[in-house]
Amino acid sequence: MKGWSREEMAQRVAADIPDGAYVNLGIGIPELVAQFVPRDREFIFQTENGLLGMGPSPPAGAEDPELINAGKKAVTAIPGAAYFHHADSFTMIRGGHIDVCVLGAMQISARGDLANWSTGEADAIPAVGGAMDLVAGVKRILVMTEHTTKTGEPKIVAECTYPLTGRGVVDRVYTNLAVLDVTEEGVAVRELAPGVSFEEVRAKTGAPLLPMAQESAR
Amino acid sequence: MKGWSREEMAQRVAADIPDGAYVNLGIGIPELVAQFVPRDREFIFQTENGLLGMGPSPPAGAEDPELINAGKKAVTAIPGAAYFHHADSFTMIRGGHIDVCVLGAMQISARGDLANWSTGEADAIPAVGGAMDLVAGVKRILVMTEHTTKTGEPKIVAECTYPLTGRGVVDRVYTNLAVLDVTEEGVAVRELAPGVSFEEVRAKTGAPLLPMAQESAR
Amino acid sequence: MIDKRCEAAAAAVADVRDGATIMIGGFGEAGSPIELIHALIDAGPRNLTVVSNNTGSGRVGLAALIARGQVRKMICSYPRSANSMVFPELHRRGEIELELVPQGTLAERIRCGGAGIPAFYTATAVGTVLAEGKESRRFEGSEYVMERGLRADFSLVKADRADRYGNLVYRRTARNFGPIMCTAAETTIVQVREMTEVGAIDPECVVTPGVFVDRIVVVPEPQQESVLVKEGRVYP
Amino acid sequence: MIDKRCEAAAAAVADVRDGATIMIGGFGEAGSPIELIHALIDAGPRNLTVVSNNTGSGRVGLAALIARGQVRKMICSYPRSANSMVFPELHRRGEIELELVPQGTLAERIRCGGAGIPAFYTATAVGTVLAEGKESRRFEGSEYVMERGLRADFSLVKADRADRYGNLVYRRTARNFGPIMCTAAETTIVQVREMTEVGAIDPECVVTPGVFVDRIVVVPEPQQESVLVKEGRVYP
Repeated sequence: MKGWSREEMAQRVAADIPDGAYVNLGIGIPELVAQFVPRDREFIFQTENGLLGMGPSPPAGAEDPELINAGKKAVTAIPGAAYFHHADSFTMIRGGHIDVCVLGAMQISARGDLANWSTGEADAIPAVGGAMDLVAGVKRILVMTEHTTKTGEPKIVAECTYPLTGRGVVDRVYTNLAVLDVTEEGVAVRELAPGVSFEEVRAKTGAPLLPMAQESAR
Repeated sequence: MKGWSREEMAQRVAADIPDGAYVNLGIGIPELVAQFVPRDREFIFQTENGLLGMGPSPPAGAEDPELINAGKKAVTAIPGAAYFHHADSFTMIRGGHIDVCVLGAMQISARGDLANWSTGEADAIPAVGGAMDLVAGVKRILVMTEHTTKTGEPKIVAECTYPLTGRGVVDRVYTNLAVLDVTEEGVAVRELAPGVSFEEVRAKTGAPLLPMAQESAR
Repeated sequence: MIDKRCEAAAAAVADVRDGATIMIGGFGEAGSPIELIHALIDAGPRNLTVVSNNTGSGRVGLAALIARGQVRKMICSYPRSANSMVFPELHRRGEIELELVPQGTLAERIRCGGAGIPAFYTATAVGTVLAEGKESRRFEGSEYVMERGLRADFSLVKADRADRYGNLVYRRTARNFGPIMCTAAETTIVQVREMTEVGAIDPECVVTPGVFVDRIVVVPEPQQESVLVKEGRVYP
Repeated sequence: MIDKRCEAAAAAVADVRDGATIMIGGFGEAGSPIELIHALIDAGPRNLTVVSNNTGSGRVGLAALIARGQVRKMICSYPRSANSMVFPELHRRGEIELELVPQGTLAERIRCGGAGIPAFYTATAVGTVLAEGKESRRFEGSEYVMERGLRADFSLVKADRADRYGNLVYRRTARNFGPIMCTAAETTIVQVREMTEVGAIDPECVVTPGVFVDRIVVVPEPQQESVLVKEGRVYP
């Protein structure tokens, strides 16, 4: 099959996260990353609603409505976990103590602007949650998303048209087609998914791509 | 004996503190207040180094160097006490959650300015501790002090000459001679110690006193 | 003797007046003081400003308070969710105001309100529509926006256990906004699952010291919002 | 596997460089990480800026670090006490700088440094010499001064127990500045009385979550400053 599945994307993201990292996973696709922690590494997952050391979903029937993640789904706590209140939780986030945050995206600009919280439509009810705090405070922001929208529009664009979550905050983007870095010079393809050509990625990207470095093509 | 002893002053202060009050006692003479809690009342003592529910000194030999008050003396914790860190402690103080603070004074001005932390002398090592936070944040500031200095100078003055701890912060002053309120109109004598005349208090006070109301003379 | 226990939720919220600002704990249903909210619906004050992370779900709890038209304005970070219809509908009709605040900024505004800090600076929301109209300022070359401390007339919070002094412990991620909201209101009202003897809570483990709590209501078996929603319940 | 334990205090402080800013926990001797301070004396970095509530007593611990001339500047609220001679003497001779900060403002500056907040406003010190030269501003008719968040290169903190993740619990009033200093440094080094198994600390009672801790040194029987002072001990 051409390109990466969501699970393969999650695995690719997990492979880039160093041992011992403190990680916050956004609601939705990013949650898959927790299933692909490499065997020789330990990640500590933080959820902004007050838990460090979040574990996997509990078995059916063992859900506790008072033990949930930021997406309000039932989770578990690992041995060595800690509970804390919201101000302490965002001390971790805003204060730069979380190493990696993996988020979904509606749009990413060539300069690393991220739009992932609102379509900006007049009748939409805006809801931001902790997204703006995460992109402002977490050391490294990874975005995990399909390369294009359901209607085939590029998500990586010259300028975001949706309301921003943060300016110049994205470090790396993992799509079904490629891994791309936001660099000072522009968007750089670091890796192509199996069967995907640089030209295809370029065609489906709304921002100029830097020429692909020899060593990162494989 | 003419005037009040320190113990009587402490008793007089304690009598003015309502049941259920959260109270912070300054280092020194104010600490005596804890010995005179009226039988039918319960005060909760806070010490800014991280304890709510401070109890009396431990018996000799039972001191714990990790259970101390703001004056760094050994204390105890009552059942129902709570320990917390310094930022949380000053959330209580700065946030207006402590009802009463009893402090010593070097000078009190007619407008309720307090000077109690520094002589301002060039070679003195200034040390402020939590005094400025307490006067800025605690709801009611009571001062407990001898009416005059050791050399007979008034401590209640028109303007403080020592560096201020806070402006317009003092509510009531308890001296060995009288109880005085800082009011919008000026300093008012509320009560005279046994054998002490209004004229004597006036003579030993460096600020004008309001005429004594009939009902408070006794 | 200090004893902050109230006999009933109705008595605990009886002095909430029209136009009051109320902080309501909870992240989704976790930590939502549903019995206190229902008592507030029964008490009937209107024109309220409510500070809460979400806007409730179904037609119970916070969503029911909003549905009854008692809330003029919501200050929150995430006003919609799977079963949240009441707020979006009223908001589209222009019948309820929304002040949208990033979650961490909301938490810090509440904490600062409780800590006597009138304003602070944060990098959160810089360069976004949520910073529009706000004062900004550079420190060490980076841009920040100024945010204001937030206080309320009342906080309604759910905790797990209390003693008569008001010392509180919470349960798991139901802690969320509770401890900071306890600090930021003139009057803090807490519902707990059980009262414990003074001294039963380890002083090293007290999460909210009693100084921040005014009234305690015991609700031994609190209702669960998601169950009520699933059953299609409507309050009152 | 995450394991933040260091074999020895010497190794834990070995990369502290000249000119570093160091936060040192403790209120008087309670919570003062005396073994880590002695390791810092042995390591010998100079020109340090030290943030600590006091300046130590006798000629051990923090007072010894100052006596050795390793500290250029102290940021503290209460630089003198009964047995504190070293700092006052050096300060009178103009050999050490002092930034005097009200205790609550010091605590909040540290907390804000750890929480990504570059500045905040407080009423503390308004109208006093400690507000001179500081920006002031009115909010709702009252005057406040602006204070800046405070960060350090290293924090040295004493706690009671830790697990390998760095989760910490403290003991009684030795907690004081420890938890906030853990959040405000690039590298946080903690001495604890004992290591516990992961899971042995109740997750509801963790005071400092492990994310704030980098290195842990076990000192099963820490020395007590007041005893050393009484014995007239001098370090090294």
